[in-house]
Amino acid sequence: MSTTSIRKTPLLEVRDLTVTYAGGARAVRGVNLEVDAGRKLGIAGESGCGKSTLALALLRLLPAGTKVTGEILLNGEDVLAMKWGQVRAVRWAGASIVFQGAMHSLNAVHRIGDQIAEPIVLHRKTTQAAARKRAGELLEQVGLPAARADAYPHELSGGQRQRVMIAMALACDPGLIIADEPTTALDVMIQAQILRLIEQLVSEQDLGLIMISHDLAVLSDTCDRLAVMYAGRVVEQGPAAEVYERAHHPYSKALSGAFPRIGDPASRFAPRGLPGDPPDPSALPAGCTFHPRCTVALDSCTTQDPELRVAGPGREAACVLVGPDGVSAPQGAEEARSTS
Amino acid sequence: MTSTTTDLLSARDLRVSFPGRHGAGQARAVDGVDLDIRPGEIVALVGESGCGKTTLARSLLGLVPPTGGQVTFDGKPLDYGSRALKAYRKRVQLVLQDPSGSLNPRHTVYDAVAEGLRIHRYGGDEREAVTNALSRAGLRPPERFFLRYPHELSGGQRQRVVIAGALVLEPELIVADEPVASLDASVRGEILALLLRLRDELGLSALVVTHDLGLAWNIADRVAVMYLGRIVETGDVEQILTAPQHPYTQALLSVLPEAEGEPVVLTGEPPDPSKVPSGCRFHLRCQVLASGEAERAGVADACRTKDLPVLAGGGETQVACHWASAAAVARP
Amino acid sequence: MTTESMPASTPGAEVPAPEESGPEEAKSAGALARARKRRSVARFWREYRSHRGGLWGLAGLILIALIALCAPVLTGANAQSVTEAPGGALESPSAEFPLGTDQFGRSVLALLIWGARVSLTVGLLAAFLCVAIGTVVGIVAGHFRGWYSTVLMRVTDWFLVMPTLVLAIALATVMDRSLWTVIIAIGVTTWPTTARLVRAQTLAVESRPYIERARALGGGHGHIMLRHVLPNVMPLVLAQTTLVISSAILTEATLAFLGLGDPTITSWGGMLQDAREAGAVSAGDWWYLAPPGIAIALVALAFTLCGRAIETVLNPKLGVAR
Amino acid sequence: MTADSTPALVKQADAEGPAPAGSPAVRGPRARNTQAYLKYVAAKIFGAAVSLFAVLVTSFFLFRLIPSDPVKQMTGGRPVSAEQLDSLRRQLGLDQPMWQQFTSYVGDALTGDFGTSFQYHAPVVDKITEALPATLLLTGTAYVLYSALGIWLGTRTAWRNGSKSDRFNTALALTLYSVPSFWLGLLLIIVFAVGVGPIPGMFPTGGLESGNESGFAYVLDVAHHMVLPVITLVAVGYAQTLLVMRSSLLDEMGSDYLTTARAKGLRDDTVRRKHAVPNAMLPTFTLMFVNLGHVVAGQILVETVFSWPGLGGLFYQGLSVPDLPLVQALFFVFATAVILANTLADLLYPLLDPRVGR
Amino acid sequence: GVPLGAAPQQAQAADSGKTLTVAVAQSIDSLSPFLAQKLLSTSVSRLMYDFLTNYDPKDNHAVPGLATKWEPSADKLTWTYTIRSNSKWSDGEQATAEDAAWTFNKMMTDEAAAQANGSFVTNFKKVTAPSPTQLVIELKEPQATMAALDVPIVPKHVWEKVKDFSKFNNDKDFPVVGNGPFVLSDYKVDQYVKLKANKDFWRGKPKFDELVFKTYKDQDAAVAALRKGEVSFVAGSPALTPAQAASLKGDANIKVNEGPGRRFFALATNPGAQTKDGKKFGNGNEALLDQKVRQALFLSIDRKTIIDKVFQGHAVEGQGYIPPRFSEYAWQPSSGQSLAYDPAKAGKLLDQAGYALKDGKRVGKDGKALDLRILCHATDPNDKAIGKYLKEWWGKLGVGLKVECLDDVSVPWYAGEYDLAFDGWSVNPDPDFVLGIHTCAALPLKAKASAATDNFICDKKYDELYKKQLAEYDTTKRADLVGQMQSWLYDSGYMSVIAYPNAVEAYRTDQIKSITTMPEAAGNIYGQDGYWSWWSAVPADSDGASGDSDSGSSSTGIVIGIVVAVVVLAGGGFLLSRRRRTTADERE
Ligand SMILES: Nc1ncnc2c1ncn2[C@@H]1O[C@H](COP(=O)(O)OP(=O)(O)OP(=O)(O)O)[C@@H](O)[C@H]1O
Ligand SMILES: Nc1ncnc2c1ncn2[C@@H]1O[C@H](COP(=O)(O)OP(=O)(O)OP(=O)(O)O)[C@@H](O)[C@H]1O
Ligand SMILES: [Mg+2]
Ligand SMILES: [Mg+2]
Repeated sequence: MSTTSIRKTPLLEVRDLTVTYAGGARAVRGVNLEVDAGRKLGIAGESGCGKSTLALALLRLLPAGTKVTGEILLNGEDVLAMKWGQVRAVRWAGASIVFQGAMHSLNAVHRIGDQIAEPIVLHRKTTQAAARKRAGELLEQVGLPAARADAYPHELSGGQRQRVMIAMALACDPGLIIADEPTTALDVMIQAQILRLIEQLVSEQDLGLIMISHDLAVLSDTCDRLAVMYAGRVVEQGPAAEVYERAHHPYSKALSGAFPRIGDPASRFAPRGLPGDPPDPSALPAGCTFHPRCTVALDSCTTQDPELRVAGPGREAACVLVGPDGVSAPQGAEEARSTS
Repeated sequence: MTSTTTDLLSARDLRVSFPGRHGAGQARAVDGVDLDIRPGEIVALVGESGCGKTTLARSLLGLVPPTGGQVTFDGKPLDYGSRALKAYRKRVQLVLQDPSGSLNPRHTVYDAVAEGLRIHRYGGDEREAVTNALSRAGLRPPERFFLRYPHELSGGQRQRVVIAGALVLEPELIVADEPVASLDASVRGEILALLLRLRDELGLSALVVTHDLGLAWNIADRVAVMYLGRIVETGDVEQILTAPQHPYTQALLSVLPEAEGEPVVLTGEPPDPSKVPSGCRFHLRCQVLASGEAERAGVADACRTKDLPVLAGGGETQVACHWASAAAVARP
Repeated sequence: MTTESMPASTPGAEVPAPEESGPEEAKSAGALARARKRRSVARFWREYRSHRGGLWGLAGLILIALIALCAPVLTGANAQSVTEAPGGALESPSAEFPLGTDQFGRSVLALLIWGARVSLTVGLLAAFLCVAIGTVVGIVAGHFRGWYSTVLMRVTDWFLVMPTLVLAIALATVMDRSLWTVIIAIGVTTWPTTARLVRAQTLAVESRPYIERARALGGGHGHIMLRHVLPNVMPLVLAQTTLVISSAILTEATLAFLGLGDPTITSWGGMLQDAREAGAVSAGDWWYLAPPGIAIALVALAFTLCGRAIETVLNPKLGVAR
Repeated sequence: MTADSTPALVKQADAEGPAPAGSPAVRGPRARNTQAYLKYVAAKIFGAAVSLFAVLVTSFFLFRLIPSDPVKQMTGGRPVSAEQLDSLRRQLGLDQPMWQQFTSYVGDALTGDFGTSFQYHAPVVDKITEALPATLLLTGTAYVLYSALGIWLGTRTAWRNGSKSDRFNTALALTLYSVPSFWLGLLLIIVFAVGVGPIPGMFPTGGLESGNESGFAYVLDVAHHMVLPVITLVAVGYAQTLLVMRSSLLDEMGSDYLTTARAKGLRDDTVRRKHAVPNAMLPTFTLMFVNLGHVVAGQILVETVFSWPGLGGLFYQGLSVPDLPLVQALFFVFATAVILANTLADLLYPLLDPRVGR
Repeated sequence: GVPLGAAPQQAQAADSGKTLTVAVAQSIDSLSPFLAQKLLSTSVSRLMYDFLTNYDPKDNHAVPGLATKWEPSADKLTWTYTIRSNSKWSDGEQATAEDAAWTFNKMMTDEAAAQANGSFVTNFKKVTAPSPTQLVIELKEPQATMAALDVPIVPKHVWEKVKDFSKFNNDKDFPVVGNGPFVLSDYKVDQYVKLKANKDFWRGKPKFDELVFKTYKDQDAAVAALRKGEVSFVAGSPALTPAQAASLKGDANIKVNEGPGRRFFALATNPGAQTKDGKKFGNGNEALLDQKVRQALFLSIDRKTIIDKVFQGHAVEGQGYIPPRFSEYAWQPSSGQSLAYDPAKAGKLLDQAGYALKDGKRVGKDGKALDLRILCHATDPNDKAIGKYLKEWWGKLGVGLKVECLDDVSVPWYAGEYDLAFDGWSVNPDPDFVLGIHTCAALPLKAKASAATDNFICDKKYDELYKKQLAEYDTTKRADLVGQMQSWLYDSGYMSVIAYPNAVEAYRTDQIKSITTMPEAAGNIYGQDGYWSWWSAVPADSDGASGDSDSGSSSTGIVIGIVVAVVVLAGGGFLLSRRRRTTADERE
């Protein structure tokens, strides 16, 4: 893989991806994403907005009966159009996943060394011994002694297990790593360790990274770009820090406001949140899916579902109140109507 | 401290240890804690995973018998007889981390809220009490929720139900063990706001257990930082979170995403309560000691060998650290 | 681990929209709760209905139960009389005796119908006994820590290591021949399985935070066992009951076949034993030999199907495709 | 993790891993930590020894409860005088007070002497060792076959949950499971041993051998005699394994680690074989060990129907007298087998599933 | 079933000669004649060892066995037996009076050796063998049964070495030394007993070379084995069922043999359990102490229906105590005496006895309804079946009946805790034992202790008769006395013999050409008093036999097995390969 080719085609390009579960839940609705090698994309959003679904769809790991449309171009090839044999070849070697909840993502009855070695043997066609040796190296790379390869998952702490997952994800030198909430349920200190590790590995190996989290603060700290999802849609996208600091979409705003900044007197004794309940993906509200919870919703929002629109340099947001200059449109309802 | 009468709940040198597993020594989960909570005060207890926060909270409620020390409520030492405990638990309520788990999937919201009333054989109008508690917890109109099952509610709603269940008995103190850890960031704020409002409206005291320093900043008056079974730093939230003195607190704050400066990532796993190191219990991971700064301050030896006293439970800012004490002495 | 969610949320199924409002609000809490119960039963039924096996099982059971209840009407009260037997010995099927006659000249069909009563009674009562003991022991052993729990579990283990049939045979031999003996022998030998299951489930339930919450609310042992553990083990117990019924029916047949049943009563196992004693096997009198066996198998199958369907409905995890 | 003797289809919940996080039940056992394992072994073995002793005591008293007079039963129908009965009773030791009988029974049993059979006049141990091979041969063979068949079909049906073959196999297994074994045995005898219509009677009607073969012909002869009883046992028995395997595999089906395995690019059958099945095996193993324990108890019914000279028949025979030393010892042996199988299972679990054990 | 055409069994066993295989239901308890109690075991003893006397197959009178002659002394207390000199043990030694004397002495002195046959020697004072051909038995009291000593005589030189008779089962060293018509050659527990013909048997060599008793615990399996030719003979246990007999009758090569049985099937009432010294115990219903009540009950039993329905004709209506098979002693009630089926009369008798009919129930003077219990053997289908009839008949009479079936009825029985019981004994050619069980001497010493008594009957007149018959060495006179005793029993109403079940058994005529029954005219084959049947059985011409040989069937089975295995493997392989292909195409 030459560097020039990477420049031309992005590592991963998702076009108009839609996922409908067998039950009729439209978990992902027309998502477009792009990740270049060496770049880090963060996907944020509340629980149930379709983040994991999106991640699984990338490697066609969704359960049978799920309808997936659109295009997923991994190194220019459409994963959705591949034969199963090709898909299997792409899995882990092309892109690997660090799953949410490492406890359950590791097989409890196999030693972690074997679990790391497994994809190496499969994709690199090495001997078992060589694969095990490599597994040991990978463990060291994520800061675990190689001797721990003999351990079973339950013998490790949560942070260690997550490291094992990361080591495993690196096993076949994939171009892209998808980390689905790699630090949820971890302690602050461990979380910091893991994030630092991921960052370091990604920058060392020039990998593409998609990091999924509901913690906007963490994502803005770690990633280059940030996509905020709501009800299966990307509602705002842009450079990470900007989106976090100055969100345009009311949802992103509420989300970023929910993270208190210590030392900021404004948030002292003033926790902020987002009233209302997340929508049910199998019965989405008409119009803008966020309008029932939106404090600045207009009448038109109940009927009209806005597309992503340019909202400043490198930024997009899906809200009628967002203007192309990147500034939020005026808050007043009359004015908003007049502009639209 | 000076006047114990003003304290609603206080712990003195509280110790809880569990029998060690696999031949390991005793796990000293709580290893000498003094903590006072005054009426109407919200105290945050923060610390890393496994440092004994939950155990402390549970022992305050008499759910685990302490192996040492004493819990005093309203001036009287806690009686562990089953009747006295029952009476105690009418006045002190527990809210757990996981609202989905805290609700019996087979009980309706009404049943869940009324449970406390039924246990304590509430004499008044049960329905009215439940209605009140629900609407106070922000579930309005309450009747709409009466017969829902937990799985029909969102996470935030569930936590509100749990809180309503605690409120219905009109307690004086709520012990909340990571009340928002399992909730989405967006919902989190709502629940915290609710706690604040209850404090304002009802004068409720609360002990909030968390590993999220932002939460403490959001709602607490006072914070206690716990490490390996001990409180290592305690005091006013503004003071502790903006000017931490204990290296451990400093490290915790430094790894927050929005923190300025280089994060101090402590290496290694959470410490093991069955192997409490001698000297300062933090010294093995202490960045100050590691960087040689403690050496320069001339306390390195003390850090390694000299035990630190148990911090008093009162309101003043205190820190259990040889280096910080030395610095404080040097500074004035 | 089973059954955490009685009112199972069904992805895809119609949202359990709590449309209670308006008139319902006016009703008393009790009425509301009843309405709610009714609705969850309805939901249970809706899901149960989607299990074809369970429906077949249920239909079969209802049919058999009806037949058993109506035995006197269907066959006349004298169907079991030997002195008034209408036919000759071991007649093959005819219009008058659709399943032929036994060695006394009684209609096999009529006996089969009467036998259903005994088999169902034994199955139900033995299962009830088994499940009642098992549930109590299981919950108590799971709830309490300390020596009594240990002792209880030791006793349970002790019963468990007894080969069930051997113990049942021994018990049936020890006691005198009656239906109760059979019921007790089955009940007493099969409860430990239930106890173990219930205990495991109790332990799982007890580790849930809501138990901690109930304790923090001041709930005592009784409150926790009755209000929290019991409702949560009930689905498991229900499923287990149906399964125990089917194995109790088989065990009853087995004991009767070994000549340990109550010979003065017509049961299916007893009929098989009678058929064998009468030499029906050698004589090739299939109409005498086959129906009781098929009846036993069908009832056992019906209960098993129902039990599995209930189990699946109550434990949605079992039902989901990957 | 102990036995479960009734054919409960509900899978043994306690074979599952420990309770969810946060509870005191969570433990991070180091099964490979030899010392901890040895401790675990010692505890299990001690537990087994206690159970064994309890069984020994029970075996004595249980059968004394039988309202029956062994001496009278033994001589039933023959001309015997009262003196003769007394003399017999004296010789059998039945005239001693109960506690004396009990202490000598326990004392002897601890030295491996279970006394002399009343009706066979031979040491009970000899009688049991005579009949044991036949039982082991029959039920052991059936055990291996139905376990293998059950696991195989259970895996298949669960993996293709809801498919036609799943529905068919499950329905068939459940149907056979509901059939009384003795009845099925009788039918098989009628159809395949006696012969019906065009079906010739191609298998022997019962017994273990024809009695006039030797060498390889003997082996074939025995195998020939085993066909029908083994088919009966397998048909009735495999459903249980199938259902347990099926439901525990279904439980595993949605698990994240399977998604991980698939994400690694493993083939579907590799995922099943290497990842899903080993995780789902534990409940099945429990059942298999329970069944293993019951192999020794034989199958009283099938042994009766097929005139198989095994322990089950011996027990049933002994019970009718009651031949106290014989039934006591047999009961003890049956229960011991279960205890041993369970203990073995307990000792193996930590090796099979690293999560188990303490 | 259509037996697969295959080589006949005999041909296959050509080198070892003709084999007669008998399907039996029992297992062997012991092969030591000192321990063996079960019918099969004693039958085998009969074949292995000669007894002093034997019974004539025609009419059961005593005929020479090991003894050629036997004579009592004038005082009736000394019997002298002349032992034949042409009987040899199978190891070549001569069988002598010394062997017999040793056998009896052993039983008299060693408790362990008296387990099985001790009752025969209780009245012996001394047994000696003055010469190899002379055996002298001195008695304590006269005993008429001296020509019916059913005791196997064992070779002293072999048995002398046995240390503990209570544990020696005689089943380790084959062939076992004996002098009967057959020599025990092999034994496998619960499977078979094999005997070889004794070429030197004094009465002549049996026609079959080998005799095998094969265990079939299930009678239907045995019948199936007969059908297939796996066995030549099926002994019912106790009889083939009517249905089995009927179905076997249709088979061309099978003969169903039916002969009068040696059992009687009776009802006994509890006459008030008591000890030898007259202490009453138990809880038998007082009403049954009234002869009228007892007779009323018996009058309302329709024996004919029982014979027709329960036994389906395979039994003879019961009358006297001794079955008609033993013609010497059998007795019949006179027409005036007979209690034939007469429910009307029964009702009248009950009325007379003070049990009036009220709402369909007989109520006594004390106002209590007449409800009775009957003890039934759970293992005996006839008990259970007849119980059903009794319940209904007596129900019509107004008497309630509860049928209590137990595996072992002896405990309540000996405790006297029953009202009625199903009773039945197998009768020997010499009736002494079955008569003795109704004497006062047979009553228990202590309450509830087991004893020889059948059902606590104790009557002076009967006892006198019993003593007389035992001392009466003249057969006809003795028979008369025995008849009187039976008459008394009949009138007492303590017992009612309902039926004499026939022995129903079957054999393959293509394997057994002829076989002696006992009684010779229409008798039974299995369990005879003697070795006549097996000794006399003549093999059918081997060509004519069409039995399905074992080797034939096993090779058929093997072929079929291989075919099945191949099909299964091929099918499995096909499925497997198909599955692989399909999974490859499916999502993963
Ligand atoms: N297998 C499935 N069948 C049907 N619906 C599903 C399935 N898996 C997920 N969903 C639904 O799809 C929606 C998106 O789920 P997804 O797991 O992608 O959310 P998420 O953003 O990852 O949430 P979280 O932060 O909780 O992990 C949810 O509403 C969920 O209920
Ligand atoms: N029942 C128990 N038996 C033995 N050890 C226990 C028990 N409960 C807790 N511990 C141990 O005590 C220590 C403190 O546990 P605790 O649950 O109080 O920590 P925590 O601060 O609440 O951690 P987290 O943030 O993960 O909830 C841990 O090391 C834990 O392993
Ligand atoms: Mg997710
Ligand atoms: Mg905690």
